[in-house]
Amino acid sequence: MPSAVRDLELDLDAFEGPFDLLLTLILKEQLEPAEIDIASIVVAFVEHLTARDRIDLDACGEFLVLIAALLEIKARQLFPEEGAELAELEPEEAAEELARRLAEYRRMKEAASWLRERLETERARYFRLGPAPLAPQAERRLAPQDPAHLVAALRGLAVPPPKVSLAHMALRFPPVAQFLERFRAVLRRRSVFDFDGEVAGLSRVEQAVAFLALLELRRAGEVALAQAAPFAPIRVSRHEAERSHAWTVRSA
Amino acid sequence: MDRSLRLISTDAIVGTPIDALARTVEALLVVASQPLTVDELVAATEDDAERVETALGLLRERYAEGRSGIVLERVAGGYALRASREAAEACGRLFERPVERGLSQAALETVAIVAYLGPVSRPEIARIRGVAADSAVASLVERGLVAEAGRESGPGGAVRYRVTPLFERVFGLDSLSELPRLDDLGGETEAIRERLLAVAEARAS
Amino acid sequence: MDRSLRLISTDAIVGTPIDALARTVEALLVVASQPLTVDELVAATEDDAERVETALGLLRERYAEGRSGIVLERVAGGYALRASREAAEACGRLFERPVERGLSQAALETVAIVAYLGPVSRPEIARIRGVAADSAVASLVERGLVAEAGRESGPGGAVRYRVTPLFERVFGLDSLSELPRLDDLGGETEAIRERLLAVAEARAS
Repeated sequence: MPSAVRDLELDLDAFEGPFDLLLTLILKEQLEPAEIDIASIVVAFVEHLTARDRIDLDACGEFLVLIAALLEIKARQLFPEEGAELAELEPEEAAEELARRLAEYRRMKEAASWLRERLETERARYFRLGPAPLAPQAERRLAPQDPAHLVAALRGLAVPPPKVSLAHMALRFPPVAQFLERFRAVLRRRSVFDFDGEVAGLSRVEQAVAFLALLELRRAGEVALAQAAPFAPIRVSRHEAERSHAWTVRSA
Repeated sequence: MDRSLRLISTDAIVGTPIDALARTVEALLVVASQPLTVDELVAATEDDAERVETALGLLRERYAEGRSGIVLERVAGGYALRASREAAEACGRLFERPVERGLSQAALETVAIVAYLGPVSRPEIARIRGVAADSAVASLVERGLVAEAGRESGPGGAVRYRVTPLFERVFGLDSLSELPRLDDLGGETEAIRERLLAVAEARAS
Repeated sequence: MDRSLRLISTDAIVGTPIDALARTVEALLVVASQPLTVDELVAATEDDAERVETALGLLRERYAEGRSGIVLERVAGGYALRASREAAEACGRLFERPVERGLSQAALETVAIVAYLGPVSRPEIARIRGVAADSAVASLVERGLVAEAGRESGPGGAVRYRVTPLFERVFGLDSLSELPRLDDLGGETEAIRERLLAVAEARAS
């Protein structure tokens, strides 16, 4: 069945095509939500609606849900730290703040169109960019210097190089697979564990590899991750729709 | 006012007739790469501000639009020479205009924000425009219309940007105070609100 | 010669009086950052070469040394505006840079090598420092602390460098014999050179 919303044709700076393709590309992370001008999508939809005789309530509802989701994705990406800030406001305050920003943006758009006109009226303004052809060269003058600095520079060049340390050659990276198995084992016993607690006491290199393993598990959809705030403990939980097919080690 | 008396006495001290000073000022203007302020002219000529202003007055008459192909203008807080408007077509055949390739809408909105609210950081610009400002800011910096101006206070503060003297020159502004007041630009906002209200009323009836 | 006749007839074809053409030419010259050739002026004005030469003649009279602070100069590549000699001192003050306090580490090492081991070639400086010396040497030459001093013997020998009287002045030395002694590095030039090269080789291996 054709949908008034998903087939909505868009012509934006960053995207041209139907709305559902735009959503797909954003969800597949092939398009930056930050680059999408959401107001234009709303305008396109409203124009689409007014072109018809009666209001399609189903389409409006679907549109509201989708555009709200898109707005949330974009807002989270644009203002990661500000989400919390706005969330603390009362709804009226948040609405007020939003209106204030919209008004400010509207004024800046006006200022931009004034600048565009000005650029047009000042078309005939030609002036030199860069130095004049026969301008004098700027003279670089040096303050008086101490000859002892010359001595220090030469002595520096005469110092034999230190013995090269080979300590880092001994650095061994444990295989990622080792941590994959370890985390899976923990999750068989408990549905949730705390990453920081689990890797406490390990070396920094081991912790780094453990973190890579965690990201691999997340990518495969085996676990869900939650973190209340930056640098807060990372909670790892068994993913509800745990994939039954066994994970095979592709990297590591 | 003892202006004539003062002029004579200053002359006697400095020893340079005003037309010789005017020649020195025009020489400085023809080699400078940026508009020169009265202070800079005073420092370079080692003369006094009042006499430099007098010399500039003489030169503005000589290098006036319509009278000369070289025009002396007050711009970006200083004085600079440019080509007369009459010669714009010939200039267009030989030189690129400073902002030859049209500025995109994103770039214009961004430079407007920097001009009115600067110094501002990229996150602030993004907050107002509702889209990431990175590429718009980068292109403005590359064109020389916008430059870095320190960082926001606090450790790791974001870089802030302001418009450059080139911005003022390209747009023919003596200073940013010549930008129109934002209140005066709000007309369309009102119109949009009224249109929305009209639509709502039509639906209700 | 039917010069006056020709001038009139050309005027009639092109339709621009010669003084208007001269204004356009001076406008082009004030925008240019390179000398402009007659060909370029002809292309930009869409006028003919003879009339452009005539206009340039008028401008050379108007913008002549002694009469104007802006001087029209014929240079190798064409025509360009410059500051009058009368204004040279004021221009010097305009372009004066603040005094630099010190030299970068690269410059200091390079000038030290040239002072103690000179004349030395760039390849030898590079061997001792373990990095290419081109930009360090070029900047020292530009500052006038180091100058060319012939070539190494043999065909295709590299250019060698020595320090200049300006170097001695900046470092407060009456002559190079006043350089502090480096007895811990061997004292004599040859000994110091061998010591430095030996260390450089150890560093490279």
